[in-house]
Parts: sequence; structure tokens; C-alpha cells
Amino acid sequence: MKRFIRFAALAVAGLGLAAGAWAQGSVLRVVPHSNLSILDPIWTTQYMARNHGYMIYDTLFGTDEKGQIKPQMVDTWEVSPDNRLWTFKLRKGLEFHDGRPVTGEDVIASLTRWGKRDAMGQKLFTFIARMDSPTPDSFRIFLSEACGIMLDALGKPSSNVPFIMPKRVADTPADKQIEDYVGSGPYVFKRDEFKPGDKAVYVKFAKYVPRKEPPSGSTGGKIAHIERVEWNLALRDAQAQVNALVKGEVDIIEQPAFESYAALSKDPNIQIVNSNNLGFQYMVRFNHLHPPFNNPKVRQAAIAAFNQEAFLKAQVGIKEYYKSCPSMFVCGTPYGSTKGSDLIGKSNMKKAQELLKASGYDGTTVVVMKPTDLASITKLPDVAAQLLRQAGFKVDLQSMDWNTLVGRRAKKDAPSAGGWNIFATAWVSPDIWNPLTKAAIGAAGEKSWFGWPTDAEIEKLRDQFAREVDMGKRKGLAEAIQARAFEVGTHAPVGEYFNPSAVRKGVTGVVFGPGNFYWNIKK
Amino acid sequence: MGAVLEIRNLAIALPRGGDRAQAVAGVDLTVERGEIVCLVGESGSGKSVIAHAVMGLSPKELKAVAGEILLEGEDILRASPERLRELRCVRMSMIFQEPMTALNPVMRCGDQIDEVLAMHTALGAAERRERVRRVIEEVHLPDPERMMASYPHQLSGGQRQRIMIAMALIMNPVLLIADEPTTALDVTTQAQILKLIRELQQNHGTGVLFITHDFGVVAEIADRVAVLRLGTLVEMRAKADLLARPQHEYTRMLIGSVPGIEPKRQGGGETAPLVLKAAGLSKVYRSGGFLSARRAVHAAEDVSFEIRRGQTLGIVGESGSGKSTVARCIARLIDPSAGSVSLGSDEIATVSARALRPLRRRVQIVFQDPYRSLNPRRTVGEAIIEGPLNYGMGRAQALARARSLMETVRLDPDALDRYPHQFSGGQRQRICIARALALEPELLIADEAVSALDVSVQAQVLRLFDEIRERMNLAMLFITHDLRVAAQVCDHVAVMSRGRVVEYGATREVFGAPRHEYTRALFAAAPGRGYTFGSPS
Amino acid sequence: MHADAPAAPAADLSTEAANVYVRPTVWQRLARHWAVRIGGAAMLLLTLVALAAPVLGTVDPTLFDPGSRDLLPGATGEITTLEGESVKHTFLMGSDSFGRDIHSRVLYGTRVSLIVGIACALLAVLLGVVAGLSAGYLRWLDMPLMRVMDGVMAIPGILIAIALVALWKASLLTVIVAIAIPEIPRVTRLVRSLVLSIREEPYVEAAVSLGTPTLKIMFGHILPNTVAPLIVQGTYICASAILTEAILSFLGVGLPTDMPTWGNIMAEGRVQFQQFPHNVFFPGIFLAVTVLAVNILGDGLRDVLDPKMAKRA
Amino acid sequence: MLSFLVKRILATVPVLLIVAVLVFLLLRLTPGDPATIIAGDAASPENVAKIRENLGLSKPLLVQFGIWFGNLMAGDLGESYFFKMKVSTLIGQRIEPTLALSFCTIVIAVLVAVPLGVIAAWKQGGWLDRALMGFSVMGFSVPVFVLGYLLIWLVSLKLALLPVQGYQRIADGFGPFIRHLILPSITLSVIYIALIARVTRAAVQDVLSEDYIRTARAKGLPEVRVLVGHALANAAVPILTVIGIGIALLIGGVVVTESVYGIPGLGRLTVDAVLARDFPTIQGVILFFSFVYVLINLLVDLSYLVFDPRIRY
Repeated sequence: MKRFIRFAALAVAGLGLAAGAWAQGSVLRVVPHSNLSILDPIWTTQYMARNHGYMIYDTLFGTDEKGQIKPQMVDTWEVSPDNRLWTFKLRKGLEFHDGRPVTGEDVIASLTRWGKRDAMGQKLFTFIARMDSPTPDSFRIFLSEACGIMLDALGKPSSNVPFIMPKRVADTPADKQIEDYVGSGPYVFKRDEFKPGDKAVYVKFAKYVPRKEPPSGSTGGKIAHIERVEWNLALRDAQAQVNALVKGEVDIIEQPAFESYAALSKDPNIQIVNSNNLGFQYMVRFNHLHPPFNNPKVRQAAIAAFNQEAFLKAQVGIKEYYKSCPSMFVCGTPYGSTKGSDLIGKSNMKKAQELLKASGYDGTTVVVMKPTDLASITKLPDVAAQLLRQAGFKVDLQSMDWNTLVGRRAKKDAPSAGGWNIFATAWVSPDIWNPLTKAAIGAAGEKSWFGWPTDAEIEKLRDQFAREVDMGKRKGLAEAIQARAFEVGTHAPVGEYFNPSAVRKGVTGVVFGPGNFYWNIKK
Repeated sequence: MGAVLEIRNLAIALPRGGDRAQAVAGVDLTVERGEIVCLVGESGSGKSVIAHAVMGLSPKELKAVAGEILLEGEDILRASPERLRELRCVRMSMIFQEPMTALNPVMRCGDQIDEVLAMHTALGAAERRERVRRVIEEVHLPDPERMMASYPHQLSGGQRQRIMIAMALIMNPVLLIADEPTTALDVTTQAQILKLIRELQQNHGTGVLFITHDFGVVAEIADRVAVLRLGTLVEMRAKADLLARPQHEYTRMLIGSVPGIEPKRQGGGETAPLVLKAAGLSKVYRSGGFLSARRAVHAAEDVSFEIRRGQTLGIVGESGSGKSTVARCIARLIDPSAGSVSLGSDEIATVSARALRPLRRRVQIVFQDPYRSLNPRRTVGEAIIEGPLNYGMGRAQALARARSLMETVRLDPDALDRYPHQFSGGQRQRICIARALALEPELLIADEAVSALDVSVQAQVLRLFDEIRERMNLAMLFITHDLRVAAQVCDHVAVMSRGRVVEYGATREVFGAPRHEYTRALFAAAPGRGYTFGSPS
Repeated sequence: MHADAPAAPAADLSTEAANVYVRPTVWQRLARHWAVRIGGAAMLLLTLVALAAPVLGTVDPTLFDPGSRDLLPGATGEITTLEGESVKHTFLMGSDSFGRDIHSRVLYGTRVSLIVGIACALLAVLLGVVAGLSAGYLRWLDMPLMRVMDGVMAIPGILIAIALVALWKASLLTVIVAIAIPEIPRVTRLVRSLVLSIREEPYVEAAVSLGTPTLKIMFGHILPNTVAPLIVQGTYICASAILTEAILSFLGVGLPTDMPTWGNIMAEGRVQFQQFPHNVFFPGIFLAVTVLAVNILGDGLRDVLDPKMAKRA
Repeated sequence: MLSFLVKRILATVPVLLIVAVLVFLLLRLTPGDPATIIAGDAASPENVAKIRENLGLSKPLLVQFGIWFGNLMAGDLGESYFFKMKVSTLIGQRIEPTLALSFCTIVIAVLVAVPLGVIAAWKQGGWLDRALMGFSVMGFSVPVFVLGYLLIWLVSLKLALLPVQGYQRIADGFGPFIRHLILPSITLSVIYIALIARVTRAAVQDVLSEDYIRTARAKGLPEVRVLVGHALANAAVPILTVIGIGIALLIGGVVVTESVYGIPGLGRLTVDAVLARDFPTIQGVILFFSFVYVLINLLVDLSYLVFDPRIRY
């Protein structure tokens, strides 16, 4: 008996070693930026679901690292002269994980579902008369009216991304989550190994046919060099993440805490890779329904008080990783402009105090919501609160977790009755880089994004923007929208930042783009 | 052949903050082979300290500072711990007061005895088992196999003490130290154990150092007697000599304080008004139910008696006889299950709590344990005036009464604002009596009220009870296990056994000619019957 | 030291009076016990620090200046006042990643920790006493109340606290209540068992036969004798409450993060623990020392006030 | 004996029932509408109303409880709002790490604490006793997460002896499994050691003053045999009791330790669920922990039968 036990122990230990050795070579261990709980990237805008989508689904078009839309599943496409009929032909050899080919019917079903959830999709579908699939490898979109956003929408790189799912999956009602995770992307989701809060596992899809072009953003050849990608969902403690990377227990931290970079960049075995080179933008949002921010003058006073440097220094703290940018769209992208942005661009406490005095602010307490569990934005509300106090506001800073905040920001009640006045959030650049994708600039009152600004002029200009095909005119419209938005004070952009990944040296080929992509990586 | 044990000029220090510098000082003592030496003293006299020193079991704080303890010529005080361990149980053994707690509760009795053999002999398991069986037979325990397999809690007190004795004597030591080995036992059991010790000691020629506070036991068992007072030996002589002609005044006082077994009071007074009449009093405790069989314990069954003004009724019995249950039923601290108790013309056994309140003042009780009978957080003054205040007396008047009561119980009236812990046990018992008297009760119940006191103090408190009864013309119910005490104070006695009154009558008659078998056994077992104490010469 | 002057004639020979050990008063014994001294002195010091926080070189603990973030202990930097003016300030314990003064936050944090600890202890003891007395004296209530207490005890305390704080809006009051609730059953059990055992004491029976009404017995005889064990229990609750508050903050469900509490300072600083250990070190030291002091005080009080000791005269 | 067994087992039923009621009330009577949380970002009011209807949240509380309890009896803890799967499945997925961690901790704690406690009791008042008790009080005073960070920093980063985080399934090899467990277990066991050592010391000290210890010494037994064979055997019941009660403390520690070491166990699940306002999961986890706690204490009670022959009622 004793001998048997010893033998068993040896055997087990041996197995363990073997497993360890195997695991070292072909497994990429990733610490994603958040937990993965929802597996339907159309149903939710969560970036984790989007990243999950990029693992297992493919897209018709993509956006490269310069912001250019490039075909992905689409091989060729034609536009009728009146810009109202779009014909797309799919690449050869596209196949779902269950072995069936990708057809035009799948595409139409997927786009239809996406068009019901995504803001830009909804906009696009206001132009779409109908779609059909004349042959299995092609599909057509008939527009009722010409529009300038077709490729921008189909190549949309961030939430919600129009991922292509099998028709049977895409037929799921838009308000219900899908339960079948078959896609045609470079990785297959190991459903049996998925444990939310523990790990998610993806294995290489052998039959995936990558494009010939080199990978760039969400475009190009998505070649999976790694057999198996493991997302470690349990490792949430920032310090533990750093330790694990330093010790080589994981390979990539998607978004380390800003405080961790100092330690990470000192380690010779770790490289900092700024794959999301377009960065993010911070925003402070006012609730336009309730006092004091139902008064545009008060909103302007607040914007004037918001010193971007203060936000960025407190929240990000590392000079190379942040920059002030007064544009409501993203500085350095086509619509990035400083027009009408003096209020925030030359913020000034004295001026804010004067503006507030002049506004007739009556001392109403401002409820600022602070998410305690989202490290990348948790400090913004504190800064906002202090700056507002200095400007002369009375502030009540309320801590809560992000999920509560998300629930509460949807409430239109008065702040005293469970509503709110201010919250802060961050956007990945492609989500906000034009007046259509940027939800916070919508001003259709209670129909628009949380905060519910109302301004007919902005809405009119956005509509024109959607229809305009000429790039030069679109830029002009975007500037006009921005200037008007600052006047109205829809929200305050409070700076841009990067949150580069920390990667073990030896891991190469990280693809740049707005999401976190795990193809092309070698280890 | 020299003495088995010779203690020379022993002095043991007390830790600082004690009531004296040395626990024992200048003690000389010898125990010869085959001899029983009784070491007598009141609590705190240092007798147990000596016993433990001989076994080398003294706590660290109690260090011998002078003298020597010679066991067959070998000085225990200078022996190494290893040597001491070799000597224990082999050359010297000890048995203790509480057989209840002196045995390991989670170990079978057989194993506990076996441990001694395993430690000190090289015998095999089977041989050891046989030796254990034999020694259990030798201490006259029935069914040795069952005894060996039993846990201590499954045995009676007497059986446990026999196991202890078996354990102590299995290696046939030359010296046995018995530290109050019968104090916790009932009188009948005590007699059997004393007999057993005597028998074994004679069979084996063991020298015994027997520690006790009870002169009755001394009279039963001692060959020689040593009297200890506050750590010094005042007198050491042969038993007969010492009991008949005590030399030292302390010894005289002690012997004089032992209550005599001859009834002192005449009884009579049958014409005085009836104060209390109990008829058919019963108390049944029920337990169990759901799942386990219901059990009913008849703590008291069909108890009837009466007490007249100026008289004392004693209820005598061994532990578990139900005597305290009766007392508590009469004080209505517990509700009787059946029967009636009438106080004058009022029925108190069945009245509601509300109706009972005015009646309560007429019956007061004094408990056994003087240390727990007074609330440690209240001054004695507050304790005494609590009753009068409850019944509407003004504070000033109540305090005045308290002062006079303090004098009645012979305490300093100025001590009213002190706390109980500043008083000795006897003094506290006086305070309890004062508290009871403050309500001017018709009936005073004394529930083993002198049992916890040293003999000299006991005598004083007994005198006090007598005085009070006379002065206030009280009726008294005196609960005691001690026949001598009963003989001193009771006009009538009721002897209880297993919840029933087996004999009831005038003290003189019951003591003179006990009729019931149990009563006779009780009297036969009373230690030191042959000696007359209680008459200070 | 004898209490009775006119003693009985034979009493001079009696050895009994010599056995009266004159016990020092509770206060004397407390003052003599090393643990009470050390624990008490530390607590006193911390209380003084808490009270005098504004004059110990501190600034408003919520003020910050991102320009002064991550300063090492002793560094000088700027801090912006609520009026928007910058003033020079020496950061004795460094600054955190907002540029808040850790020295100020730690000292003001003392207030919060002491308030949480003491308030939890008071609340738990108060409610526990009410429940325990009721259960111990009202027979009909005993069974249902104690079953509920068993139920509460069966739920690990920290889970109750986490759940409650997370579900209510976290504030000083809710945190105190949430931490105190799981402690109540323990106090209740203690009080109940004390009541049941004290009720059997002869002096209580004596009071019954003296005609003392039930309520008076309860408050006059029973309750005062539960005070000592309750004080001891209270100190332990206080210590564990201070610790629990820190744990709640660590888990992100504690007091509002701008409130200066040790838990919050550590939670904020833990991300850069290896780089700037002072963020965790200073509040950690204060926390450990405080809890240690309270625990030591509790041990000392137990030694002195322990009912077993008290019974010996 | 049998009746003791049956009685003790039956006695846990009402406790569990009360726990169920308490947990239900705890989460249902708190503000916040789960439906809006489930509906997620930008849900329409109709959608929310539909979800509310599906969850039965508009029914009377008693009916809600009835439904919930009925499901509970059928082993259905509901579906997680956040993780979108059966809570029972979720718990099943997370149980192994927590079980392994707890077991490892208890083993370490008992192996270290009991001998320490016995030695401290034996050498009562000596320097060893003081040192051990000092350590014990310290153990109570240092927050688990601070300890965890210090150990990681020292053992894993400076000495590079053990992995810093994570959990390896035992199925993937015993070596990695145990290597990943050592550090978290030590971290977690410190407070548990403090507790058990304290109680062991007190219990053994009590026993050492018993008469039968004197008897054992009077028999000439060597100290080791007196301590182990007599003192420890008699102190077993209080020690076992505290091991059982300490499970509550352990569970609290698990929540923190799993966060510090990134272990995907039930403690981590608790924190995630709380942060996500995931009511069914919170309920499920609390119920599960309470159930385990009650069960372990039941086992502890039953083990008295082995250790104390006096228990026969």
C-alpha cells in the first residue's frame, strides 16, 4: 500500500511537471482589464465582451491603426453611382467553428441584430431600406437615401462591433443574450473551461483563413501563432498582477494600474506596449434634467473650473501617458479640433468663480458619483469634487461600485430622490471620434445618453453630418457641433490618456488597435 | 528501623501579599511504619501545604525555605524531579479530598490505575491487567471488570475514592498521604472509606499521614494527632491523650467547639402557636421528552411536619436526600409539585406570585455558602436594608434597624458601608442572618448555614442562632447533614432519605432510640461517637 | 483590618479572621496591571491624537494637489486650499497618489477608527444586553430569540457586514451598524448565560425571598454583575470592529473613499505598495498598534475583572 | 448516544431555516432594484418591468419568500444576475480552491497552534508564554492583507521561493497545487493560529489546575504524559469548539486572502458578487458559507462524543 502511494505521488508529480512544460510553450496567459461575464458583444457595450468578440468572431470591415477602414471578411464591394446600392462579396473559405460556411444570410441576420442595439447601427438602419443575399457569398444593402457612414459603421472597431455570427445565433432577439458562441474568428471559445471570475480559454481555430495583408488594428491577417489563450479573470488585485507578471506567471497585463508602471518599466523582463495608440478620453458628464446643471451657465462655470491637468495628474500621473486635449473628439484624428473650446482649454478658477456667481447658482448640493472599483476612472470624481468646491459649489461625493453607478446614472429622478448630478467616465477613442459615434454629444433630450441634454441645433447638425459624403464638409460640421456643444455644455472632456499593456519580453507581435487583439502574437 | 516520614523544622514561604510570611514554620513531624498520624487544623492552617510538600507537588510559589522532609531517610526537598517521579506511587502515595475531580474524567478507571504500573514497572499488558484487577478487588469494589471499563462519572463518590485508593496503594508504598479523603463524602460512605484505609494500612504496614479538620474522624482513625494553627504545630500527642487532655488552649478551644452528639434541647413547647405546617409536600423534576424517555425525579415526596413558635426543627439527611428541596419549597424559591404549606393561616405553596409577596417577609432563609450569599457589588448595609425598603420602610429607619441588627449578630455597626469581600466567612454568615432578621420573619430557614464554616466559627454561629431564636421567639427550620449540629440546636428532627421523611420526632427520642433502619445506619456511621466533645474543660 | 470589633470571646483564638484577604479595589488592581497600563496609555494617547488632530501640523485631510502626488515622507510640496490658493506644506508621512497629506489623513483617521470601534462596541453591547436580559428573564422569549441569534451567528460576520454595507449606502452610520450586527449574538449569549447563572446565585435567591421585585433584581443585582465581562467583551468588539472597517475598505465596500480612514488610506496606497510603502506603512502601523492596544487592554481587563477571579473574595 | 446524535442533527434544522429567512430578508429589504441592474446599460423601462415581473419582484414579500424557499429546497439557488449562470453551478466551479485553502489553513493552524498553546499553558508566566501570547495578540491585530503583501514581497519576490498568485487545480499535479497554496494558507492561518493558541492555552491552563492533573503527577508521570495524555485530552472539547467557531473567522479571511492572491474561489466570488450587486449570488454564497459553518460545528459537536465520555444525553 505504502509503495503504491509513493508510486502514485511520483506519477502525479511527473504529470504535473509534464503539464507545466507543455503549458509554458504554447499558452498565452493574459490578465484582461476586467471580468468577463457577458458573452454577447451585441447585447452589451462592455469592452470585455468586445474583446471576447474579436477572439471568436470576424468582421466585414476593420479599422487599421491609422483609423482607415479596410475590408476584412469582405473581399470586394461596389457602390452604385447614387450611393444607394451597396454590393459586397465575401472572401473565399470563410467558415464557422462548426464547419459551416459563412453566407450572406448570416451577415444580414447579424447586421440586423446589431442595428437594433448599436447607436451607430441604429443610425445606419434609418437609411437602410432592405438587404438581400443574391448568392451565398455576397450580400446587398439598399438605402432609401445616400449616407456617408456605411463603411464607418461596418468597420466600427469598438462597441458595439458588427460581428458576424451564424444566422441561427443572430436570430436571437436583440434584447436577449445569445447562448451559442460559434463564430468564424481566429479562436474557438472553450465553453467547458469558461468560469466567470476565474478564467476564459480560447484555442486556435485551425481552419481560419487569414488575409494576406499584415495585421494592423482590426484589419489584416489574423494569424494565431499561439495554440491556447487563457484569460485570467481571477487576478484582479493590481499589486498581484504586477507580481505575477514580474515572476512570469502571466504574459500580458492588458491595462495595468497607472501606479504600477513605475515598477513594471524598471523590470528588464517586461516591455510596455502601447497597443491602443489612439488612447482614451476622459469625460465629466452633467445631468441636464436637474438643478443646478439644468442651467447652462452653471455648466459653463463647472467646465471652466475643470483643469484637465489636475484630472490627468491625479488619475494617470505619468507624463508620457496623458495629454490635455480640449477637443470633444480626439486630438490628432480627423475631427480633432480646438474650435470653441476656450472654456476648458484655458480653464481658470477665477473665471469659474465669476461665472458661477453670475449664473445665479443657489447653493444646491451637487451629487458626484464615484465608482470605487474601476481603477482607471476612480479618481476623477474626487478631482471634480475638489475643483467644484473651489469654484464655489456645494458637493456631495458619493462612493459606489461601478455597477451601481451604471444603474443609477439611468435614473432620471432628482439627485435627492436617488438620481445624480455628475459622473465621470472614459472612452476609447474610436467610440467618440466623430459626432455620430460619440453618444455624449447627442442632445435629443430624454432619448439621448445619460445626462439627457436637449439642443435642437446639435441634433440638426448631427443629422447633416450623417448625410454628408464630402470629407471636408464633414470636418466643418463636426467643428460646428463641437462649438455648439461647448456653448450648451453637454459635458466636459477632461483629457486624454494611454493605458499601455505590460508584456513579458519574448512576447512579440502585439497588434495595435483600439481593442486588445491576441492574434499575430508569438511567444 | 527509622520513621517512614520525618519532617524536621520545615518552613515554607508564602508569596508576597499573603496573610502571613510563611505558610508553615518550624514544623517537626514523624510518621512511623504502620502508624496513622492525623494532622488537624482549620482552613488556612497550612496542613495541605505540608502534604503537598511531602509529595514534592508544591506549586512554585510555595518554596521550602528551611528544614528537611525525610522519606525513609531521603530528603524529598533536595531530590531531583526525576527522583521524585520515581518515588511517587512507589514509596509514597497520595489521595485527595474530591474523588469527583481527582480522577481524569475522560480516561477509563482501569487505564488510570494501569498507568501507574506502566510507568513504574516493566510488566506486560496482561500482567498489569491482572494486577489492576486484584487491587480493585482488594479495595472491595464489586465487579472489577466493569469498574476497569468505567469512566469516573459512571461511579459513585465512594467508588471513585476506592479507585483512588487502589491507584495509590497498587505499588505498595511505605507512606500514604490522605488529604481530607472523606470530607466530600456522605457520612455512611465516610465510615466505609475510613474502615478501608484502616484495613489496608494494617495489612500492608503503611505509614499514613491523614489530614483532616474533623475531630470525629480523628477520633475514629488516628494513632497520633498533630494540631496545626496558622502554620505552626501547637501540639502533637497520642490520640487518646490529646482528646482527653488537650494541653494547648487552641487545641482545647477546637475540641470544645466540636458539637456534642448528645441532644441538648428538651423539645416540648407543644402548646406554642403553630407557625408552619407542611403536609404532603412533593417536588418532582421532569426531564426528557421528545426522543428520550421521560424521566421523573422525585426530589421530595409526601413530606409533612410542623414547627411551633420558639422551636427548631432539624431536617437531617445525606446529600441528595431532598432536604434542601424541602427548604426551598417552603421559602417558595421553587414551586412545590403537590402538597400544602401553611404559614399561620395562610397557604403559601400554591398562591400566585402577586399574593405571595406580602407573605414572603414572614419566611427568611440563610444559605450555605457565605461567599455567594451576598452581592459582591453592594455594601452590607444595602444588603440588610433591601428587605425593609421593599416593604415600604423609610431609609433612615431601615438603616437604624440595620445598625441594631449588626449589634445583634455581634458585628461593628460602623461596618455597614463595607463590601462583603472585606469580611470573613463567619462574619458574612452573620450578615446574612442580620439580613434575614431585618424583615422580622416568623420562620427562619438555615439551609446548611454552618456547614462551610470552620469548627470554631461554627460553634459561634450556632450559638448566635440559638440566642436569636430565644430572643425573638422565632420558629426555625435547620437543614443539616451533620448529626452533631442537629443535636445542638434542634427540638425536633426529621430524617430524610431519598426524598422521604423516614423518621420524625423529638430530637432526644430520635437520637436516643432511632427506630428506622436508615437512621440507625446514619448514627452508626457518625465518626467519633465514642468521644464526648463540646464541653470545654 | 478586622471588621468586627466586639467579637465573640473565643474569636481571638480562631484562625479565621486571619484568612480575610483584604482585596485592593478594582481601580487599584486595574492601575497595577501591566497590560491595562500599557493598553490604557496607548488608547489615551490615540484619543488625544484624535482630538488634537487639527493642531498637530495637519491640513484638511481631503485636500489634495495632484502636483504633489507620491511625495516621500518629509518632502515639501504644495497643497491647494478650498479657496483655490496654493500653500506650502511639509508632508511628514509623504503624500498619496492624489497628493493628499498622509500625515493629516492618518491623524484624522484615528478619529474615524476610534469612533467606529467604540460605537460598534457600545451598540453591540447595548443591543446584546437588551436581548440577553430579555432572553434570560422572559421564558417565552428565550427560545425564539436565541434561535434567531443562532441563525445570525451561523452567518460569518464579515459576510453580513460586507453585504449590509454594500447594499446600504456606505456611511459612517451604516458601517457601524453593519459591523455591530454580527457581534450582537455573542453579547446576547454572554449576557443570557450570565443572567442564567447569576439568577441561581444565593444572593439573588435571597433577594427573592426578601420580596425584591423582579425588575429590581434584574437591574439591581444581575445587571451590575454582568458589567465586568461586558467591558471585556466590549474591548474585543472594539478591536475587531476597527480591523473589520479596514478590511471593508480594502475590499472596496467600506466608508466613502475620500473619508480619511486607515483602511481607505491603505486601500488607496496598496496599488503602489512596493514602490511607495509609506502609503500602507503609516496607517498600517497605526492600525496594528491601535488594535494591539485595545486587545492588550482587553486582556488586562479580563485578567482583572474576570468573573472567576471576582468570585474569590 | 444515538438520541444525542439525532437531537443534535435535528437542532441544526431550525438554525438553517432561520439563516435562510435572514439571508432572504437581508437582501430583499435593502434599497436598490435588482431589475435595473440586470437590464444593464440603456435598458428601456418596459424591459425593466418585464424583468421585474419574471423575477417575481412585484409579488408580496411572503410569496417571494415562498417561491425562493421552494427553489432553495429543490437545490436551486437562482441565477446570477451578473455571471448569467446558475448560482449553484457558479459555487460548484469555485469551491475547490476555497476548500483546498481552508483545509490547508486548518491543518497548518492546528499543527502550530495546539502545541504552542500547550507549551504556553505549561510555562505559564514564563518568557515563552509571554512571547507566544504576544504573537497571538499581534496575529489578531495585523490586517490580513498587510500580512499577505509582506509575505509576497518577502517570500515570492525577494527570496523567489513560491509563486505570487493564483491557484493550480490538484488534478494538474500535486506539486504546483501545494506550492500555490502555501503562502495564502500561511497568511490566512496567522489569525487562526492566534485564536486557537489562545484558547488552547486557556483550556489547558484550566485543566492543569484540576485535581486529576495533581493525581497524574502524584502517580509519578513525566510532564509530557501529563500534558498530552491528561491535560490535552481534557482540553480537547474547548479546542475543538474554537476550531469550529473559528471557521467564521476563516471565511472572513478567505474573502480577503483570495483577493490578495488572485485565487478564483468562493471568497473572490463573494467580492465580485457584492461589487456587482448580484443578489442571487450573494444570497447563494452566504447561504452556502453558513451551511458549511453549521455543518462543521455539527461535526465538532458530534466529535465531543469521541473526546468526552460524559456526553451521553
